Amino acid sequence: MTYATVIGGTRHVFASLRELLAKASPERSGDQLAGLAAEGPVERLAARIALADLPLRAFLEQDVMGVEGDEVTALIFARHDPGAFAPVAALTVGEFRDWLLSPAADERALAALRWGLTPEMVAAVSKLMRIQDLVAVASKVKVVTRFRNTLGLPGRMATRNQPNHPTDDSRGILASAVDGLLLGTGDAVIGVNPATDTVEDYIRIVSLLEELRLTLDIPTQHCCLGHVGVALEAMGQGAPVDLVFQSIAGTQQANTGFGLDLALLHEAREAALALNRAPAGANVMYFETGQGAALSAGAHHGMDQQTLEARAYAVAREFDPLLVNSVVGFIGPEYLYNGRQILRAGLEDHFCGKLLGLPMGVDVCYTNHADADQEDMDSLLITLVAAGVNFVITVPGADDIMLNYQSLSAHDAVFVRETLRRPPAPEFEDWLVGMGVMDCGGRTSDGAALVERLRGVPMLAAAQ
Amino acid sequence: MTYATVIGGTRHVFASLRELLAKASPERSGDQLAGLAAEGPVERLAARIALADLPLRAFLEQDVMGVEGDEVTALIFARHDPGAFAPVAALTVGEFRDWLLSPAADERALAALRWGLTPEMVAAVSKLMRIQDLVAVASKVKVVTRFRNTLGLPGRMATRNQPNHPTDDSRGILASAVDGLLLGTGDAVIGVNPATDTVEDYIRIVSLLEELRLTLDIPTQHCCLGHVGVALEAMGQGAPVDLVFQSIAGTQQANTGFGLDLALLHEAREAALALNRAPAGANVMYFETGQGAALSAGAHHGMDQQTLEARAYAVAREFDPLLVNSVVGFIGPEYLYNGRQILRAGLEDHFCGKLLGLPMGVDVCYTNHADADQEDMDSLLITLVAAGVNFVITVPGADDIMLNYQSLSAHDAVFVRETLRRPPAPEFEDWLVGMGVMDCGGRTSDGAALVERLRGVPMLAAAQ
Amino acid sequence: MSPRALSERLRAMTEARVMLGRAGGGMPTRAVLDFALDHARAREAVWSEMDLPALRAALAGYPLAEVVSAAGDRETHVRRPDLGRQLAAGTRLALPPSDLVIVVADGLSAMAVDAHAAQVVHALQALRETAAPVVLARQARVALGDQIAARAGARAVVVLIGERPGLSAADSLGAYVTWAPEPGLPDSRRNCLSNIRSGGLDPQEAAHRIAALLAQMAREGTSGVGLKREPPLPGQSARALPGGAER
Amino acid sequence: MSPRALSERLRAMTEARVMLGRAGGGMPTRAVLDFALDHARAREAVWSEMDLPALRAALAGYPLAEVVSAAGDRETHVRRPDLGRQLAAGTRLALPPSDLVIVVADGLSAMAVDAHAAQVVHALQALRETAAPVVLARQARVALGDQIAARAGARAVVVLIGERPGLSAADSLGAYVTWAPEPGLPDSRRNCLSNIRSGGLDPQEAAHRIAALLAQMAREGTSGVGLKREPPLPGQSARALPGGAER
Ligand code: B12
Ligand code: B12
Repeated sequence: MTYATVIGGTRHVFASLRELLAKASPERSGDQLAGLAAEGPVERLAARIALADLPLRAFLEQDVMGVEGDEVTALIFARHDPGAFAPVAALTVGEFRDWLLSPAADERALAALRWGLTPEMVAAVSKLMRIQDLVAVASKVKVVTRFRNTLGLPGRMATRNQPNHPTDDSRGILASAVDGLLLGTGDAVIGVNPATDTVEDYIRIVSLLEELRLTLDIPTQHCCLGHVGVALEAMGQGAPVDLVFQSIAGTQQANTGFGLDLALLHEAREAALALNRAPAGANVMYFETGQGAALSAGAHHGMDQQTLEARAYAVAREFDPLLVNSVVGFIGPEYLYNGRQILRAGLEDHFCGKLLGLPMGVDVCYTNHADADQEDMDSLLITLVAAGVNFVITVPGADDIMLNYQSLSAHDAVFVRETLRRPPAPEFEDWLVGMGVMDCGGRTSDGAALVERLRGVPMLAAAQ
Repeated sequence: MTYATVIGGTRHVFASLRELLAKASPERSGDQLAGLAAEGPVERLAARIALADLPLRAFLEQDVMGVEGDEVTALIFARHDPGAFAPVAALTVGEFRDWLLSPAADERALAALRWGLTPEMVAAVSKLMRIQDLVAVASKVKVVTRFRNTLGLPGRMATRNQPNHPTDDSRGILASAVDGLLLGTGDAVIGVNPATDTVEDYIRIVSLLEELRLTLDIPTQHCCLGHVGVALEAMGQGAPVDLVFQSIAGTQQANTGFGLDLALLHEAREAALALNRAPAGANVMYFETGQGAALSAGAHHGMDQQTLEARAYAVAREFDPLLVNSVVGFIGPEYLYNGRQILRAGLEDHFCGKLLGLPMGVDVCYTNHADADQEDMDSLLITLVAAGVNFVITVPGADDIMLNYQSLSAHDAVFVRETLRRPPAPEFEDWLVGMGVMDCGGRTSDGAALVERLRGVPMLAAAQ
Repeated sequence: MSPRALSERLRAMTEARVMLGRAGGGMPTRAVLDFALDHARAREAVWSEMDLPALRAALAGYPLAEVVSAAGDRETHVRRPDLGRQLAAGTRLALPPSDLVIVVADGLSAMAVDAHAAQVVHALQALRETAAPVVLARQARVALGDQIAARAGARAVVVLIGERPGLSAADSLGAYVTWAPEPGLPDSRRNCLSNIRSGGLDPQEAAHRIAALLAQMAREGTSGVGLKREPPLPGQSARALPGGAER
Repeated sequence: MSPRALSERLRAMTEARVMLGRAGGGMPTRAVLDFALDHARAREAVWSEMDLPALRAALAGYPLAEVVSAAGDRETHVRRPDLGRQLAAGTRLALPPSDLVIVVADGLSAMAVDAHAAQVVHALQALRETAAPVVLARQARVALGDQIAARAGARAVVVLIGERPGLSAADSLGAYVTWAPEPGLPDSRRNCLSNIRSGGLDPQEAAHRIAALLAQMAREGTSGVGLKREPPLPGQSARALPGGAER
């Protein structure tokens, strides 16, 4: 089936839904790299006009990707709930945008719609939305998850404390984690990306974080972001694993490249639940995604990177995660060229994830080969907070000395608390107040009680 | 006196304070056009490092512009209050930034500091600030002004309803004004830029707006943005003038180009106050400014456009205005090249104006020859709201059909009310609720009562 | 008045984008797409180049020359108005002696020039006894006319230039008229007629007003803010600066 | 523990930017300026070009060739990794026959190559009986090594490439080792040693590990995820994919 729009006498034809989605995407280096992008503003607009007139149900009648036997596609179709879809079943994509912005689409209606939507529908409508629309609609969606604290409550924002170290040195990790705690970050998770990849290191890292948590009595969870396979082995050996992490992508082939399939993720989730470390019904998975991951692995099957990203969310929601975040600016300028592209993509990812029912966070970040800087991150952070982002990532001084990129600093989280007035998770907030890190007015303080408690951390005490 | 920094073995020298300020400015097409910009990121950084170490009082010891007899410079020095300056007198520019971000710089301290600061100090410190800092500090400043309603109260945002028409047609102006009212805009002012320049047209326009205000009983003020000289003549003829408008710039020569001097502005203010149209102590002036105005008139005297902009604020605050706004993206890409430059400049302007004690608004806008679009305006609007902007400008559908540029639409104001939760001025809010334009929850409604009341407007009724 | 009747009424009263409706707090999809299309067109207008063969053909009846400013290309032109006011180095210009030179300049919208310039030139020439030479100028700003006229030794210059394109009208032509032009003149020494386009000032009418302005300038020996305000031209005050509308 | 003592202790424990202090809710001016300077440097590293004369001189003792990728220039290289993996059209490459080719590639930091590549090459050649040819490759990605090695008919390729620069270390070199290289290989067929720099993996030590990897590859006849995990090299697991750390 083809799609067409006539603009100023020129007929623009799109050979497939896949092509239509790609050409309706905002200018983006990754889609250009893949040879999928619109030729210019007019062709892009033609695609958007055609897309606006497309019935939403077209995405149920056709498999957009069109790859036989892809398990992600199969999952999407299997999980689609026609009853939930009913309220919007008669709409075109353009009308769906209008509906999303209308008061009819309130918190309750959007929650009820989740399993009626496919990732392709959500990606499609996002392409018709301005930054403002992405903010307005996402801010109406509430996704609350729980482990040792409650994440995603309206008017709050959590942070991942990311104490990475180039050689996974225990003392180095500890120092960065404490730096973040003193500035009040870590309610989403204290999570380390390991540089090394052994089970021993994995166990050492989670044990270290567990000890820190217990010593300081922090109402939060921790995570070593090793491969799910390593996590399984570690759990088998009795390691104190709070959350199982995995990077995921939107096609089976890309996931194979990551060394995983859905069955493996199910297995890991069962194993984590069986540890009984969290209250019943808690969420135990943590996923990361990012536009460009599938293309980077040559597994994009001619789809634009944003639609693929939304498909990754369909994978994520199958596992009831505590946390999901896009690492938006991490991979590099070949996928998102500059601050402007990163900003837009970050808000799209957040919007798509939220509509699909995920507890979305964003790694507000960029690399040194991208045309971006702290100013762009400030804008992205402020707009994401307006959109109601569940959490962001912070590293000491915004500089990740292991992964060679810049994320937010814990200082940025202070700005969010004090200027934008978004406190952290309530349990963690109480703890921060108790530790003197925050005063009752939400203002950051010297953390006197925490400094005192840190005596109890052997690696720090040892030094005296 | 010269200033220098050594970076990586290279010594960067700046011949004057003027040069230091220019080279410390963020990359900006206007400063490049003027031949004042830093050569690249490293020279820019060298200038910032030198600037950070500069004592604030250097700006009292030297006349940065160095033009003999400039009345704006004379005003700046005459109005400087050493007592107000005392709390920061010992600081360098870098330390001043730290102090501004600290809790010591609270609403009260910042209000007390106003007349202790010169525009050059404020411009200087802004060059060391990130977007986030500009937001954090500006949001701590409260500047409340009054005419028929109360503007600038914390947590609120007002709008100028700008119903321009290419031939100043009364019906055209009215239609656009009503469109804006139905979407809830106009508490800052209902203000028309006239295309024509006669006293007769001026009087016709203000009379038209006055009639609209009285018929609908709107708790707001109106304005025809003609030249101050025309306003004086019109007032002389008994025209119902609420606010006297004028475009102003930061050097005497540029103001001469605008056909004005300080004496003329004083005269106009006295005349407006004498009309006794507002409660005692009300603010009766409205000023517009914009980076590039002085350079465009060849009257920049080798200063960077942002410092000149701050100097225009020193002119403005002399007259206790109700409203001041930068028209940030209006003039064109030769001064602010793209969305990124416009965003940064808009936040700088707001920050500088607020610190100097002005009721700052921003015309969130761009032209079609600039590399910018609605997405950039969304980001600027959201960050400005976070910064606590007093008001923004709206035109029907974001398209000013007279001035050939895009400002915000009244829809954007609805977004600000509903998603960012910033209601308008309280008196106007009550009126909107009474007119059915807004419900008690702040949600926009059909304005049934207003539609009914519009029967009373002759030009509309005539049509039936 | 029903809301619908009101809506129609307001729409009939202006070309502004009134009564677009709304999708909750946002603009309806249709309005967003229309806006985006108009924006794409307006941007195209900025970056478009004059249709020289067509203009040459249309203006073949008059002494004709062509120049380019020192800006050279579009990107430079947009960023460097200073260069757009100077002739490219080495420009040679051979024009027959004349009291008036008409400059047709792309400015910020070559589209506007393509659409209306020839019509204004014809109408203006028709009001004259001898044909004035016409110069097609690319990457040109208003003040380039001063340089051209000075080289040609003309007593007056009319610059017909593409105004920056608006979202709703990308083909609006401006006319800037200067008496005794010479390089370095401030804009306060000129007079301006703007919005020459369909739906704006009619090209014929514009030509008449330009001719009237030229006649007045010849009488008073100056132009711009110095020009007497009496008698105001119908619908257009001759008093331009200062005291004009703002922006 | 006093806050000050804690601060010093934490700073001594890592090179990360811990305990910067704060200005209210923001970073102190000093930290902001330091960060900006490091960012400017890291960006320079990306856009820097290899110091060819110096590298030629340093590597003069080995058979030496130079190539450029199809990316041609830096801007293209950054945006088009696909082109950075292909040799420029018409590339001629004459190398003496050898089991191994060493490719010194700028990648995303020519600075890293200038700083450490020659040292690694010398150390690696010292561990061999015959000198392996060295190819200096500009605008190059890791996979360009496959094409080079295939042309040279080599059994293995070591690509020493500038890693994307971090804020704190812009001179970090990566070594990617591939057995039986041929165009089109996935990354899972390689092994990687990263962070070769002062403060990271020592160049001498890196050369030893590369040599050990090559020996193991020769024994097993493969590389990448297929390589046996036993015995893990000290401090660096040979098991790379899947099951590695994330990102
Ligand atoms: C941009 C603009 C400006 C800019 C010009 C600087 C710049 N960087 O471009 C700024 C904001 C500084 C400006 C100021 C004024 N402008 Co003006 N401006 C415009 C606008 C929106 C576009 C002009 C354009 O596209 N020019 C074409 C480009 C390619 O040529 P250019 O060489 O780059 O531009 C030059 C001229 O535009 C000239 N210019 C700009 N405005 C005016 C006004 C007059 C009377 C004259 C003689 C020249 C002039 O200045 C530019 C730099 O030399 C027009 C609206 C329109 N539809 O045209 C109004 C317009 C031309 N301006 C107008 C007015 C009244 C003014 C002011 C007198 C306002 C005031 N009271 O202070 C001042 C003074 C102008 C001066 N330079 O001396 C009126 C003219 C009415 C008339 N028929 O006389 C217009 C039509 C707007 C309106 N109200 O409808 N303006
Ligand atoms: C960018 C990056 C990636 C990107 C690569 C895509 C891209 N567009 O560049 C992404 C996010 C996809 C990625 C994925 C992985 N990466 Co990686 N990655 C990096 C990083 C940060 C920079 C690499 C670089 O600058 N290359 C130089 C440029 C110029 O060359 P290039 O040709 O453009 O890049 C190619 C290689 O970098 C290669 N690559 C990237 N990662 C890895 C990992 C291995 C083991 C191999 C063989 C190749 C490889 O993929 C790129 C495209 O072909 C390094 C950290 C560092 N300090 O180097 C880690 C790093 C190289 N990655 C690492 C790992 C473990 C992985 C994964 C195996 C994680 C996982 N479990 O899924 C995957 C799989 C990689 C694959 N392609 O098959 C480890 C390697 C540890 C080791 N010594 O074996 C490093 C050192 C990070 C760390 N944890 O410290 N990675």
